[in-house]
Amino acid sequence: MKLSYLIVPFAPLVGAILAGLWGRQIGRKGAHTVTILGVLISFIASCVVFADVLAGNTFNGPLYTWMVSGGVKFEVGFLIDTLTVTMMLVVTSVSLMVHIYTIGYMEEDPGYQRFFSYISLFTFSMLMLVMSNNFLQLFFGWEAVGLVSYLLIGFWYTRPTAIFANMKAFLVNRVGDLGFLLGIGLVLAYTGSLDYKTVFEKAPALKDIAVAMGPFGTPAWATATCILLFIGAMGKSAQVPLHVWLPDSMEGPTPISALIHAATMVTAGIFMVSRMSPLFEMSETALSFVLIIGATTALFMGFLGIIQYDIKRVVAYSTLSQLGYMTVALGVSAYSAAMFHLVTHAFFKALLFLAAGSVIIGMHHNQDIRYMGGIRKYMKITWLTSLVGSLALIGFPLLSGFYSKDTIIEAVHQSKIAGHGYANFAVLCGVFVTAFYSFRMYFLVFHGKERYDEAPHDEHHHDDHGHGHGAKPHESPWVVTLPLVLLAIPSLMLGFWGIDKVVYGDWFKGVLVVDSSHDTIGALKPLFHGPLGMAIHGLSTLPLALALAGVALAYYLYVVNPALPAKLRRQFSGLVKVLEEKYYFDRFNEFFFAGGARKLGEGLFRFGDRAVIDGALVNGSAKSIGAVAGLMRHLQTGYIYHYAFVMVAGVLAFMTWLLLR
Amino acid sequence: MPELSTVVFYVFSAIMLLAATRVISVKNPVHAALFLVLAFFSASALWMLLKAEFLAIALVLVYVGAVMVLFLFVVMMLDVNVEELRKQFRSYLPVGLLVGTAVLIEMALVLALAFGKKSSAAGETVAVVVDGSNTKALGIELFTKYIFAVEVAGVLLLVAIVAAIALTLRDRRETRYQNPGEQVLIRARDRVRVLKIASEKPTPAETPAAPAEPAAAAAASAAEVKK
Amino acid sequence: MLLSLSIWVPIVGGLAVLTTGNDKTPTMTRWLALFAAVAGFLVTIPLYTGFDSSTAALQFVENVAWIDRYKIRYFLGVDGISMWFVLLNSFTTILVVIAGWVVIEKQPAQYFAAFLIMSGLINGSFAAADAVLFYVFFEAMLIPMYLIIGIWGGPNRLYAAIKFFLYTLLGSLLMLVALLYLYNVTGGSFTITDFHKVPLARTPQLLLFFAFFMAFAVKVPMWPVHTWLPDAHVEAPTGGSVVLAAITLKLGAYGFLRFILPIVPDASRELAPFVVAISLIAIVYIGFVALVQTDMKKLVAYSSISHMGFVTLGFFLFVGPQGSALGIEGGLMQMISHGFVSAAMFLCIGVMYDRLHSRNIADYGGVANVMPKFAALMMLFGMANAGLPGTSGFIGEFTVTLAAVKQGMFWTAACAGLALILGAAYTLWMYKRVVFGSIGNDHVRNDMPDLSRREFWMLMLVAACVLGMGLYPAPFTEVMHKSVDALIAHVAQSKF
Amino acid sequence: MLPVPTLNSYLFVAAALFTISVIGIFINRRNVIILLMAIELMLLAVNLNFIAFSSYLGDLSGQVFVFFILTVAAAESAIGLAILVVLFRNVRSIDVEQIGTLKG
Repeated sequence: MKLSYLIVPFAPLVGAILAGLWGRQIGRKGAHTVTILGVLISFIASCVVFADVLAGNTFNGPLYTWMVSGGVKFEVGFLIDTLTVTMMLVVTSVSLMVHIYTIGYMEEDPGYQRFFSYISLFTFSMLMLVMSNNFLQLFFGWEAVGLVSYLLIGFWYTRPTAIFANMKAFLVNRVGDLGFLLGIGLVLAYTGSLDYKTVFEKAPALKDIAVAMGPFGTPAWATATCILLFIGAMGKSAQVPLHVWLPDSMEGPTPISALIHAATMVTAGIFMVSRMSPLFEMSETALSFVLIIGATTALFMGFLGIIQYDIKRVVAYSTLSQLGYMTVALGVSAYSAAMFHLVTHAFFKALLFLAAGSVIIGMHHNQDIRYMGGIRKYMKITWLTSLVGSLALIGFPLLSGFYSKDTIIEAVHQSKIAGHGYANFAVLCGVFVTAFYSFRMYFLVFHGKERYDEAPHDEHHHDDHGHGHGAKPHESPWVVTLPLVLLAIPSLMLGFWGIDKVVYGDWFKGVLVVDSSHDTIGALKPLFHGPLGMAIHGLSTLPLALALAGVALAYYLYVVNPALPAKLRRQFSGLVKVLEEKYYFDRFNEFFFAGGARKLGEGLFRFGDRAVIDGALVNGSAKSIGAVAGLMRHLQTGYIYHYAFVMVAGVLAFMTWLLLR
Repeated sequence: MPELSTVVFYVFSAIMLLAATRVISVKNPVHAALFLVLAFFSASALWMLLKAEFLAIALVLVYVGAVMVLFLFVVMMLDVNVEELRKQFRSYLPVGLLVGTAVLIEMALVLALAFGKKSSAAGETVAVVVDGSNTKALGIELFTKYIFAVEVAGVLLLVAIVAAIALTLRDRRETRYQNPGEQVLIRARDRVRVLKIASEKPTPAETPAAPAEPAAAAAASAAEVKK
Repeated sequence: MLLSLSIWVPIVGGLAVLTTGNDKTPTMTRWLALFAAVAGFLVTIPLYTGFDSSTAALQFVENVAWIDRYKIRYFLGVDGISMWFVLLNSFTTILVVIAGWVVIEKQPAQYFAAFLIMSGLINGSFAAADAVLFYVFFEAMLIPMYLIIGIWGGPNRLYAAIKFFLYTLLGSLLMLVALLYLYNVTGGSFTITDFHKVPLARTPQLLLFFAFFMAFAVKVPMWPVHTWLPDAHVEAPTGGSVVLAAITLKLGAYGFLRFILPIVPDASRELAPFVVAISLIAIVYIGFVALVQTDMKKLVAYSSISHMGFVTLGFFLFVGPQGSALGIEGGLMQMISHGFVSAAMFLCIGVMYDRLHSRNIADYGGVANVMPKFAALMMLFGMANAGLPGTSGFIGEFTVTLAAVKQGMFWTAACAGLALILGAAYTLWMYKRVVFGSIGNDHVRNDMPDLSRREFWMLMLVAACVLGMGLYPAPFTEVMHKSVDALIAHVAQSKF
Repeated sequence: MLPVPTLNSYLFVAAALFTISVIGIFINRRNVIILLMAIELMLLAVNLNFIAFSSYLGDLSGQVFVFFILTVAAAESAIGLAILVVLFRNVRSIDVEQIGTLKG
């Protein structure tokens, strides 16, 4: 155990505690200083650990024994290897950027200290999650990030939409967590341990044991476990049908949308599946399941991005879609590609979110892209960095997104497991859709006519309607733009620099296990001729063509002929309605699950508790005793001669019996 | 010539039954109580015949001497309108007689037919329970075998005494009395309160307010003294 | 000696408070009560520090004749199963005294005395190793609780008090019959460990099982004999709710481990599916019912029932003759944790009730705006109630669910796991309606100052326990192992 | 010639006494004092039976019972009379018909 391992998670925790408990005493400046310092220390320590791991020093050991029960040792401990250290770097660096950015973004908010405390606490939780060497701590981090996400989505707790969204996020995540918990239960039941190492060692011998699961028959242990674990990942990484919370989570302040709901927390599911690759490799059924869910998310969530007007929601749907890509990569066993996309995505999506936040500041907290346009003149840095982010997102050659995303698409192409055809179609379509909605937003925001002075109450999209006096946009302060620039750098270069090392190199060797029967990355390896070669090759492939087509379409619709989209919208109003209702997932959930639970609860309470148990059984027995007593009371007249008469009658009866005996 | 004891039995039985009849039939409750005393006396004589001397004497001393006198006291103390209570006396009589006759006949039948046959041998003579004093034997029995029951009976009597007193004790609210305990405990500040009353000011605006306060304070202190 | 102290110090303290207490000068009374409560807690601490966790036998034993004629003994002793509850109870008493500090204006001396005496009696029932002694303490405890609900309760207190009393009495009378039967079977002994050893045929075991089960299931309370709890909680004063939820419910669950499992192991094994089924009903059914409550106290009361479902579930996870140590320890941990969490929840509701005199969720809204400190603490407790890892509420639910999967009862675990969702749903929904949002009405705006120092430290004390236990539960389970293992080994043997 | 009294004779006397008191209860149904007296007479009849049996069967327990019955009867009449006094104080009557307050 090295001290630096401890410093990484606990420095942000200290910052969070200081800012949270003594926020009033240390003031705004104090709060951001301690938390940024904490994360900075953590970042530096992560770099140190990174260098250490590069030198070949990995670590796997307990910190302390949390509990021992029934012969099972529950421990809290760290596993430091290349996968962990990658995540540590991503988390701490993005978190550091977001911390700095927040100084500018939350400047006027009364809950300043609280906010810093939360995001530092989040950093701690996320680090505990990724550094864990066992399922217990993984679950601990898993729920802790969920808690902070809950707190942060509801940060503006007076907004009804925010507190609805945070509850929804927590509950939907809990549904996933139930699966996750049961998965952990199956792991424990058969391996008798929660330690990754032990579990992975014992797993091959156990994988085909049938697990009795009632209506679900008797699946193999590996399949059941992996699917259950993946259900947890579906909740956290917002995969269909547990994705519904992510768009609503945009009610939170933008910095956390960048940090939690784009870069780090939502990728916890991807990380977890990668971490469990030795298990997932044992079950093709589970992998197919992963693949199909991922492909569905990648494509269909992308469609939703097309019709959104809220700048943050567009980015949110693009996040959903990209998470789908990562999941697809997991499904085809391209774990390293998934992790690589996770990393690049973390940077460029954080960049996009922070840029969106910068736009929102510049537009005086207006988030509707219909009332933006042409602001590249006013916000140069934001504009350029956004462009970088968008290009990275659509997979423009040489940018980071290109390398990670193209590898995924190629890997899907190579895959042979069930559902690969559908996935292949979905990811290719997704490229076009991604390019279209990304640049739709880009053009609407930064190009075209300046619409920032239009009346915000205008519901329909009419360019020449209403002329309110919106203030001119302005560039954000340096604390906001600095992180943008710092994030733009990896968005530009990380792919080029990392593709051969991370995906095709030995970086994850021994950490991510791939079964040779479906080793898609291995199949791609001979085709890979260095990053530059890949970029040149990329110029002639279908994905780039699709991406460029998407950009071109967006350009035509939103710059050249801006009246057309409204017309199209009317023409395809049925389709648009389905998209606007997000495929009716929310309606269904609200009606069936939320409403159903309330109805059921009401029914059980009124009928079960009130009527049957309390009414019939408890008060019923009391009442029947009362009724019997009421009857009996008529015998108790209080007149002695009545009693005497009864007594005499009794005596007479008794004596008669004696005589006749 | 019959034995003396036989005669005594018949005489006292007759007296007892007659007295009992009078108890339930006389108008005046005082007379009823006195007849009750007579009935108890005769019963005690019968008990003597049965060689239960201790109980016979106890019946006279304790029961007649104390309980019956209590009856008399109560009857004489209460100003009962007897006429009112005896209004429907005659109308109740047939039912009573009917029931009584039925009981008597049945009892007689039981005694004559069912009971008499079986215990003919045992019922002929008074068996000698103990040699010597009946009182001594009863005492030994009571204070050894039945000691627990005797104690319970004692407690019962105690409870009866307490209950009777508690029931009849009258808390007369109109009588004045002192509670020395409270008198000792009282302190000066509970009784007397020194109020600071602002001296009258010449300004007319404040005059209505000024007297209001002392008046209230005085009322308060008066209430306290009363308590 | 220690156990006697832990029983009699609070009782004597309570009597002292009762006799010296004067309603006109409550300050003295309060300090005296606090002193007695703290002293009562201090004498229990050596129970933990001096505990020998390497043996399953009873420790700190005191065994003298009490009523010799019937071989009833004053026999005290704790093992790893009961030890924590003595401490928990004494600790809770301190909380209760602090919670009622200035709030109780009506006859404070009698109020504090009732709690102190009850604390001693509860300690007695956890420590008793003689069945009659247990029974006496177990029943005597009802009296102060009855008075607390009946005197200091809400408007409908008499109904609630009588319901509470009759419900619990109904169950425990059957237990008395069972104890007398066992007295005869053992050939004249009331010692509980003798009961454990006596062989019993199937029919008597089943009958005994139901007799004990009635007594303890009502106390736990298990579905469907739970309806006294919401009513009692709603009407009880804050302190009453705290003790009721934190401690007295535990007595029922404790009875399962001390009486039912070891005395009638074969019946327990045979009827385990039945207990598991009604535990699951409690968890799920009550979870749904809690969701729709409009009264905060009722909501938390129902959530208590749901949480206690995990306890009974954990106890009865049998596969063949073998019980689950994980499940039993999980159940015990759930009991301890629930002691903290439910106490905290009721204290929180009490804090709000003291300000607005309403328990209706609809009367609140946006409390976070005026009481930020309170909102933060209540968030912590709410999360603990929803079983968030890192808080104590997580351990029990986690281990019991794992134990169920481990025992091959996958669907049992899945149903129990629904509590993960339901618990979060009702807690957070209440939290959302009460604490979040914009200020609901003028009463909230004007009449709700943030926590006073007393309230703040009181809640911080519990918060420390909730977090401490959640982050490092090992010391809690350490002392249980031997006793739980011995229990499981004992239950695995047939008594026929 | 008078027959020598046997156990049966005593039982007959007691039965007659008991019958008289039963009749007394019926015909004096409104006067509490006489009711109490009738009850005393009933008890006396019972006692007579006890003592007769005790003597003729040679068992002292009967007399012990009588002793206790006397005790109980004394207590009963003391409390009964006390209640009577309180009653009279409150309603100025000892009429049973008037005592109906406890009837719900």
